Amino acid sequence: MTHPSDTGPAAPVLALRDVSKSFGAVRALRDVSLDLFPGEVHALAGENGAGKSTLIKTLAGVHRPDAGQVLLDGAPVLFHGPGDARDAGIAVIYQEPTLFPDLSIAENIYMGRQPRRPLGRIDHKATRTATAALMRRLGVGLDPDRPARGLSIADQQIVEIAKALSFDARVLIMDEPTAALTGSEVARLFGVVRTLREQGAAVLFISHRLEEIFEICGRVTTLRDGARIASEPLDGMTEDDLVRRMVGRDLEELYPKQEVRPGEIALSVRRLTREGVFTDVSFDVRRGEIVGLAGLVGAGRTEVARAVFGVDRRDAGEVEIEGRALTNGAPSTAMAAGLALVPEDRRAQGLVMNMSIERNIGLTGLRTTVRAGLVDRGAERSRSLDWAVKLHVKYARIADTVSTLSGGNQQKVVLAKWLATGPKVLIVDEPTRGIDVGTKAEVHRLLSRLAADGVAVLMISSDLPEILGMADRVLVMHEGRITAEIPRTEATEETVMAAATGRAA
Amino acid sequence: ATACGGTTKDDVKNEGGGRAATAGKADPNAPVKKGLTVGFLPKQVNNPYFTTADKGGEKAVKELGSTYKEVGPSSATDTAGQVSYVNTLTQQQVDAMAVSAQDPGALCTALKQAMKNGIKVVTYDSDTTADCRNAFVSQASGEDLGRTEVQLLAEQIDHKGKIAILSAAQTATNQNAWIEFMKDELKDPKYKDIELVKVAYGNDDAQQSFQQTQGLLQEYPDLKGIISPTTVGIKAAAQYLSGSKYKGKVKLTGLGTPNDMRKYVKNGTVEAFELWDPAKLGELAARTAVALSSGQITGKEGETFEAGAMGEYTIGEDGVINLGKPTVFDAKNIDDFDF
Amino acid sequence: MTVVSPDPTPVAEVAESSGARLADRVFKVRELAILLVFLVMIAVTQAGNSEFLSEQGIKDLLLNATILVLVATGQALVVITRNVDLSVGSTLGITAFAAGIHLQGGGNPVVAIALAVLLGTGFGLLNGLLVSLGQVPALVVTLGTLYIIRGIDSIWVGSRQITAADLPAGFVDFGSGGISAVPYLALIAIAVLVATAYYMKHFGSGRELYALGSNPEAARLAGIPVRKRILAAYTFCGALAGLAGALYLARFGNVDSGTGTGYELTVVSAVVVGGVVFTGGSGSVYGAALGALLLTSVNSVLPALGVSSVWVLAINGTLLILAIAVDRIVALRVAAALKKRNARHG
Amino acid sequence: MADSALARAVRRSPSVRWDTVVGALLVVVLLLSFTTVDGFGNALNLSFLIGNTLPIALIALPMTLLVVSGEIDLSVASTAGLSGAVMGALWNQGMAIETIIPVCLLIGVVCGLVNGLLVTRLGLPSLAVTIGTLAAYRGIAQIVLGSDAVTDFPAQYLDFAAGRIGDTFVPYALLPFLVLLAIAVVALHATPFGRSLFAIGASEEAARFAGIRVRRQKLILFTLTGLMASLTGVFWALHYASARYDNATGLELSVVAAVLLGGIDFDGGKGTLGGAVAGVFLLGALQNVMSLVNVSAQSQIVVTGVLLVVSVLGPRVARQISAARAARRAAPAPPPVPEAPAPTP
Ligand SMILES: Nc1ncnc2c1ncn2[C@@H]1O[C@H](COP(=O)(O)OP(=O)(O)OP(=O)(O)O)[C@@H](O)[C@H]1O
Ligand SMILES: Nc1ncnc2c1ncn2[C@@H]1O[C@H](COP(=O)(O)OP(=O)(O)OP(=O)(O)O)[C@@H](O)[C@H]1O
Ligand SMILES: [Mg+2]
Ligand SMILES: [Mg+2]
Repeated sequence: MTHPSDTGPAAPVLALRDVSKSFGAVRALRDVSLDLFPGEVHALAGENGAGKSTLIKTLAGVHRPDAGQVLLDGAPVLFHGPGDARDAGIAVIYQEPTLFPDLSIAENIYMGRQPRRPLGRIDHKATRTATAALMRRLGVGLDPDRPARGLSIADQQIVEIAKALSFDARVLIMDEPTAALTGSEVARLFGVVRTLREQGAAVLFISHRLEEIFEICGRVTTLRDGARIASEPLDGMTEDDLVRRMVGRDLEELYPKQEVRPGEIALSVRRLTREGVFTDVSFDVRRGEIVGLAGLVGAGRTEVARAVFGVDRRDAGEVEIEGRALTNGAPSTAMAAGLALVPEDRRAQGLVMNMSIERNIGLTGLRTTVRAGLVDRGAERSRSLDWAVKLHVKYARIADTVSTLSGGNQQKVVLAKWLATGPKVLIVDEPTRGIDVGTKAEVHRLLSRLAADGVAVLMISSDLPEILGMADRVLVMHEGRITAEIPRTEATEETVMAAATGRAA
Repeated sequence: ATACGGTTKDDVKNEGGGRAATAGKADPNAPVKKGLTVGFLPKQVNNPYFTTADKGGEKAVKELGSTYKEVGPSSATDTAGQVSYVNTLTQQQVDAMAVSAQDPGALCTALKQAMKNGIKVVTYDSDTTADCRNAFVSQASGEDLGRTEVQLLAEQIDHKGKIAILSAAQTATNQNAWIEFMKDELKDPKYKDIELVKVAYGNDDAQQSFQQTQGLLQEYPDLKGIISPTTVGIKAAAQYLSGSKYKGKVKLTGLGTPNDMRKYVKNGTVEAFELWDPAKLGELAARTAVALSSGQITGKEGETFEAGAMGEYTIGEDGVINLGKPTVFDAKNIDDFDF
Repeated sequence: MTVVSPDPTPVAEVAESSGARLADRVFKVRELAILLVFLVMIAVTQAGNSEFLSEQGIKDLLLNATILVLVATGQALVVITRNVDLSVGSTLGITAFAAGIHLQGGGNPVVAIALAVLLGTGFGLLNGLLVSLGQVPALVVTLGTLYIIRGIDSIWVGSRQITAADLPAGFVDFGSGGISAVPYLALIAIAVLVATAYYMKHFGSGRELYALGSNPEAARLAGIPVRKRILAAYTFCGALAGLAGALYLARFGNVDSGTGTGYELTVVSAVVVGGVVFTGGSGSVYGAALGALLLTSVNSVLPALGVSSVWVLAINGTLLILAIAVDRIVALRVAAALKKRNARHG
Repeated sequence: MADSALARAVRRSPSVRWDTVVGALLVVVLLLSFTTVDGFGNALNLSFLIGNTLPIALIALPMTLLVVSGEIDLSVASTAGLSGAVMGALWNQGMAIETIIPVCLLIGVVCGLVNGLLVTRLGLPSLAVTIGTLAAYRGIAQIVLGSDAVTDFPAQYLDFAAGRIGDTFVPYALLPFLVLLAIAVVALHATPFGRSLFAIGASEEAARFAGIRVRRQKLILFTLTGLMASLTGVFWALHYASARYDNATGLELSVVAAVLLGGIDFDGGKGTLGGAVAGVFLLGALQNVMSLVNVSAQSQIVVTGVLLVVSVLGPRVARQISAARAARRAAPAPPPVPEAPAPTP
């Protein structure tokens, strides 16, 4: 379902002219130009660190360009801050959710522009009603009065989308809005986007899921190393064409699955329960096996992983690694037993944002890179460098703080940090969220190779093709229970989705 | 030696206590030396009471042809700060220092170091242990103060009823000494109808003294009188009483300055209270310091010296010099004083 | 919480009632808990000493709390923005003296109060400018201004002091007078408190203070003028400290260079006991005021019960810890109950 | 929750670190004072200066670690006071000093443990908890010792705490301090324990996900802080030959000010012990010098305040200037070459 869009004679609502932006020594954007026309959905594609988010932040008034101009309705403008851009009718969904954890969802959405009553007082009731309406439009049941704290990544993303929609903006900019979403929510979002396009809004859309770009967008601009490669209609392009523009070479196989004969049981989970969250979860993962854990957002997959690793206490049940029972609520013993967990929220859980790349990777090795009780700095550095290079992390210096990395590269650092522990059992929660196609293939190859080397892998992913492409076996969760176990040969989108929505037996 | 084989209090006692810090021989007729530097170190600079006292000291030092200087911490509980000011004065090689000690023990090491360097040390207002200074100028004998305050209050309440004491900090040495004398005075049969119900502590803080007064009155609604032997305490208590229903009904006396208390005497909250003249205290401290430096006295009991217009003073036991009896202020005489 | 329904019928309505109401109540309960502790304490004291709640007793309780309530209200605003103002004690001291000097010279009480508020506003503005423009840690900056203002105060005041005799009689009477058991000063504090609370709940800029305390980066991206708001919070806090200074003068009739020393810890305790979280974004000024009332009342309760003043400090500290611990345990319990209720299964 | 990664990145200084600046400032102050201030350079004065600064320095050691891990302990001065009071009370009862000192240290451990348990088990904010125990411990000290002032400790102990080696400027007590300092430096900057503290301070959740035993580490830290505070209390009582319940009152603010001056970030996750100790001695030396040149106590307060404000504003301004300069330089520069070699799969 691709849409030829009307790049007709209309003037661009928003445009960039030869914009450059540097962070210290890093040149994130170099002479980039871009036109956004009313009534089009425009894709922005590029590898991790190509400069997509930087471009968006420049449009949104977060960054001021070092050189070049932002044009609004053909006239140069200078946004002094995000507020200016908002007032000009530009709504933005940033790559990382930007919610106020202490405030209700309704307040989060309308902060700074609440409906007013006489004397400038806020109309709390109208705010709530409007939020409920937005939630209906997106087809989700989030309570407008619930505080944002504790929302899952996916729910946070949905609130962000609702916030952007509430503007009725002329320009809607979305930086990887779908990275944490599953199929049905994505479908719903696209429905809304199409309506907006029909109404004449301009939409700028970023995603590393190429099929989504082809589904919803009319034109695409590709960035590589901060420079624009091309701006062209998507009609007639293939995924390979797009990848070539992004990476400058051909796409490697996305799911390089190696066949491995599973060995003995490495991870065994028995009747694991956390009240109100998940119940009676039992499964095994064998050495050399990749087990996929699928389910809708909120099915409780992440919670199971957290309880297995021990960051959450379990209310009942047992977890064993190679026959050794793990203490309840003790990640350190789980690590010592050879378990690793790549968490889903890289910014809060995966990384210490203001520490260097080197130290972040080193964090999991504090117990191993030790000589005479002291940290062996040489060993730490070589371990970190080693893994940063293996995972193609794009950085200026290994001693830079991770917060200066692009989203995808941060994700790679999280992977590096855990792979460096040489785990026996690896749990990855949304391992490729926000990672570009090239690297995604790389991560998949890596997981495959690890499995071949005898590591047991449990892969949680909302990207169904990824599960189908990589897993030897698929476990499906629905409302806190495992509802199906499907062998690779029988796993299809239909069978998995049926179990995930509770339709199948 | 003790059972557990360590060093105990008894061991230290057996070593023999300290001796008075006096040496050399006094020459009562020695000329008054000029061009000395005398450093004043009050408990707290910025404290009106000490400022008045030190002004008195300054006047006397200048009159005697020497140089005056004042240093000191800005907080009355900063003992470490006061110690380092002793060190500072030692480094600056003053000839004598007059110190009002925040703590009887804490300054000792530093003061001894000063005396070793030939500096004469006089304490005033608040003493240290006797071997850490040459002489102590006492504002009034504790006995006088304690007893007269009880007498003052007893008259106001017709020798009948419950009374309480509002003191400063629980650790204030001079306060505690006075309170002991008050209790002793109360043993006299003529006070048999007076009952001392409580000693409260306001820590020389306006707000705390305020609330302690409130508490006293709530706990003992039939309280007849309060003695507050501290200028901060009496002021706060007076302010509370004057704004409450107890004004004029509950008598208040103690130690206060005329300027602080003028209003409460005039509006009938307070009948009479007492105090020594802090300026005189400072002056005597200064004159003692100069006399020590001039060699007229050494700090031994029985030595005498001439303190200018203040007359002749004799050194008492443990090197203590008494300023004299306190003045009682009431509606009749209060306007004659300004400090 | 997310229910992804396969059919597009609305589902939002369902969740509206239960979770929302309960969550709403929880927030109120938090302040109720403090109020409860307070009431129990007062009741016990009254049982032990019938004088405690006499007209004079109530008046004293309210008067004691007034000044702390005012300063805590301002502080709460600052803490909600994830900052702190440690200089309030120094500001209170210097503004009280300024008002006193004016009155001593035969000035008008209203002008004196205005002067104190103005001076406080100035220092608040200074703090706000340093924190928001410099974007530096508030703790360090305001610890710095704590020292600076205190230093300036002591240099300026020296050993001078303002005593009740220097002040117009009307002013001092105003400080201790009132309408039966309700002192005038308490009326001022209550008016300020209610107005501030209303503003914080019902005005956009008030909500924005919560937002930027909750997540400063998100606040910037939402177009909230972060610096302006922080500046406003500090200025308001300074103004209230100034007002409190003037009222202090009226209440105690006595100011010297040490007035207000160490007050910052009391204020911070009151705010924390009142449930305003130090990491910003949550809590209310009512909570802070209740915390202030609780703290000052403890100081009246213990003497009224005849507890020896030797014990007061230890009991005070223990009560403070107890108050925050109980508050925390209640919050945890309620959160657990909420979680069970909201469980998606069954 | 998620603090602004951007703001943090901006705040981070790429060139000159603040602790170096404080160290340099200390050296400058010392050099200037040696040459221009009468009475500063002699051994006696220096030994006094060091002796009077030691209590702050002693507590600053664990406080730095605590602040790096994102917590704070305001009850340290009260713990010191309590252990001094207990020391006085037991001494008055005739117990041997050799027994008393370990008992006092044990009390410090208990005080720290109570703080730690309240913070880690109940999840209470440490600022609030320790404001509470600040009052509680001081109150207990008052109950224990009342209004007594105990001064008659054995001479050899007093001499050790207040004396100096021969006629040098080195107080005896400096030597154990240096040993403790060395231990603390190694612990914070070279052991896995210290590393984990930085991670905990910067992001507790991420630290927990990295298998760091956050609560245990914090409990250890609070306990250590209590221990050091009581050690300081014992030292204080002996150094000033006076055990009173109000010993060391207000010391917590001095410690916090010095640690902040040393560039320890109260958001946690940043700072060096060198900076903290330099901050402590910078304040101590300045105070000494200012007294010697007759700067009044009031003006000294202002100087301390200004120094604190400058300590946070200074690096910020410097950074902005250097950032502006870097931007001007970077604009025409050629594309950067990453330090790491091009990755090979
Ligand atoms: N605040 C910053 N400070 C320093 N460098 C930065 C900063 N923000 C971005 N960069 C750098 O700019 C480059 C572009 O980053 P950007 O976030 O725009 O990439 P992206 O295309 O969005 O990547 P991704 O797909 O991974 O999200 C990266 O090299 C990144 O490290
Ligand atoms: N830290 C948290 N605190 C409170 N509730 C949480 C937290 N994380 C998740 N939840 C809630 O728990 C439920 C289960 O979420 P979880 O993340 O386990 O689901 P999932 O199947 O992993 O889905 P996804 O990861 O795709 O969002 C969600 O409704 C979410 O709102
Ligand atoms: Mg990006
Ligand atoms: Mg998940």
